[in-house]
Amino acid sequence: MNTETSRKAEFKEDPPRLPLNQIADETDQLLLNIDGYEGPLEVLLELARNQKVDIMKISILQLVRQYLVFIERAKALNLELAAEYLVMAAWLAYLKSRLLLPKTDDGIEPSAQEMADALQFQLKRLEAMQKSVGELMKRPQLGQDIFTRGQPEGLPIITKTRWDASLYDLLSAYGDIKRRGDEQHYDLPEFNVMSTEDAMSRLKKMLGNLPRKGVSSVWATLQSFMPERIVDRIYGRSALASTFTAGLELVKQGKLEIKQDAPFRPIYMRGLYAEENVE
Amino acid sequence: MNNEHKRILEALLFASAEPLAPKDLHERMPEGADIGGLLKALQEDYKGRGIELVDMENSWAFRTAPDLGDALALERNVSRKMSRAALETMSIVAYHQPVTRAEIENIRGVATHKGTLDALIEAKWVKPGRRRETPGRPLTWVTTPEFLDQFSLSSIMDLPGLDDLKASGLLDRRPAIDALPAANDLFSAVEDEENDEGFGDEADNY
Amino acid sequence: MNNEHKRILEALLFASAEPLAPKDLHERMPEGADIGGLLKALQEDYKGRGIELVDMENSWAFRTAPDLGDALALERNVSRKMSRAALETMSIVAYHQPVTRAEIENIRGVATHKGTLDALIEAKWVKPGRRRETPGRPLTWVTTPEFLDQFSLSSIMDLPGLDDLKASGLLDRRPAIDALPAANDLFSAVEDEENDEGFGDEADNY
Repeated sequence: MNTETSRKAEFKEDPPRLPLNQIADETDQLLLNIDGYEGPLEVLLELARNQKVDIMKISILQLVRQYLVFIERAKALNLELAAEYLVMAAWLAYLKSRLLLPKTDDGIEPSAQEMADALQFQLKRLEAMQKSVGELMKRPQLGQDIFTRGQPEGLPIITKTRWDASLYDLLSAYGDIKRRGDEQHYDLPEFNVMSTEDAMSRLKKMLGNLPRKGVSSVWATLQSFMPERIVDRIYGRSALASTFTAGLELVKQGKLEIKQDAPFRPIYMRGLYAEENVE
Repeated sequence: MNNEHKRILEALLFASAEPLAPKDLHERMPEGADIGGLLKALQEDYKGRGIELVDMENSWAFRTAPDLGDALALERNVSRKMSRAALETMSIVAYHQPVTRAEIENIRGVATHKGTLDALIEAKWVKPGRRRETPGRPLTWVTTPEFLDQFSLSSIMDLPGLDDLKASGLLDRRPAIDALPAANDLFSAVEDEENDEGFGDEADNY
Repeated sequence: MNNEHKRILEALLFASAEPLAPKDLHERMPEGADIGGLLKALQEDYKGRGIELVDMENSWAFRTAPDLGDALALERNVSRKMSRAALETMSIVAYHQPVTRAEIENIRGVATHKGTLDALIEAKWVKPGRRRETPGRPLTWVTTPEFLDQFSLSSIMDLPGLDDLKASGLLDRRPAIDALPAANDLFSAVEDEENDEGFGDEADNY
């Protein structure tokens, strides 16, 4: 680590001690605000800051002592600290003992110096990140100093639908209708009736054959348009109804006139012809 | 012209959530700013650009230039499946055209949801044909060139099996008995499908 | 320089509610438009005006000029009250990205409270990056374009003090001491850092 040489030099001497009452004050202050700290590392950082020197120049040994005092004080006050504070205390106590012992190098464990360096680096790194938060918050911020457009129109998307349907789909759909029709097939009773369509064509044909008088034909009774010699009563009634209905439709089309002198009197009809067809 | 004032006005109009009336601007701009002059200058600055400063009943706002509307839109092709009901309805129109809605329902044997025909119209596969000259003058539906395109047909007569289907009587679209609910088309008798001209023309031949 | 293309680009950036990434611009700009050149030209056009065209790692948007902040009588967003823990975590993600949760915990020396990352994700300031190809394949976290937008940074390379931090070796993500609660999973995360693109790569030289 780049600060290693300076570190080594520092641990050779016993660091200058802070007055005890100052340590006690700081400790109580820390404990008072313990909820404001994010764990033991931050408490250590706060203690380090209190040494009022660059973290790279602080005395680790003194820092460890201060932390252990802090833990003792918490115990004395019956304050419950989270487990991580105690884990840190144990580790620091170990570090302290290693730092005070003559240097041994078994090649397996990290040296006391390396551990102290690591702690120092950790504190420095955390401090750097806390400073960076401050730097970031100092920048112009969106919604505070910098603004986006207030009324963005938005970017339109026009969706073009491409239908996924083949001729096969179309034919099979038609086949389905057919099959469904077959399944649901039932025999309707056959009625011998004159449909309105039939009545219409009969009526039109017959009107065309009526003698003409100017733009109209002569009057003829509804009855006279009925087929002759009807035996089937249903057919007869349907023929009457259908012929009358067809007549009304032709009236609507302006091709026929209907009159009845009084209720239940005979109904008369006559054809009307368009101007150009008059001979 | 105070350039700093112009910058502030520009930023204000840009960031405001609503168009700003001169009264609002007076409240928000530094004391003594020549708001009328600044607005004119800004409007001039943006002339011919992609953004314009517009005056909407004396409230001011930036808007994208109206002539760019189309250029800003993104076209996206989406592939969608036609519903079964729509395909059935489509096939009926194809084989039976011109065909009324009542006839379609009669052939399908189920009431046709309004949206079904709408979907086909929207897809531009069917369009309204003439009104049938029968009571109620119902609208008929016919296929479009887009329909032929979609199914790669060069003519409606190319629909496979049309002759066979005709021979089998399946294409008889008259209801079996006029008592069916959808059979309000009493006069739907047309002998000549190809040029469904109604009664009028035939009558003239008599 | 095609002026019509520039107008369209200007209007696109202006109309969009969000910064536009190159993909969005390519989708919407006419074929063959020199988007890079047009963006530069537009940025130049707006230099010194009340509105600026800002580049956030290649996502582009118009924003009011930062120096006008105090002069703009606009409603301030009631700032989302981020906890100190959240801000610290945000900062660590920003400077150490891509960074795993274990590494964040190691840097902070505490386990991460559940809500901390959540708040940052909700604010859209951080998002998951790639998994690290180390045992356990831990997820990494990175900052978003919204983070850059929030703090008016054009890239994470613009983070304040980044160069100094790099030079002093403080962007080493590796655990320094192993006395911390989160230290159990620390050592699994650091074996293979070679493929990382973060700032901390120099750390491998130690």
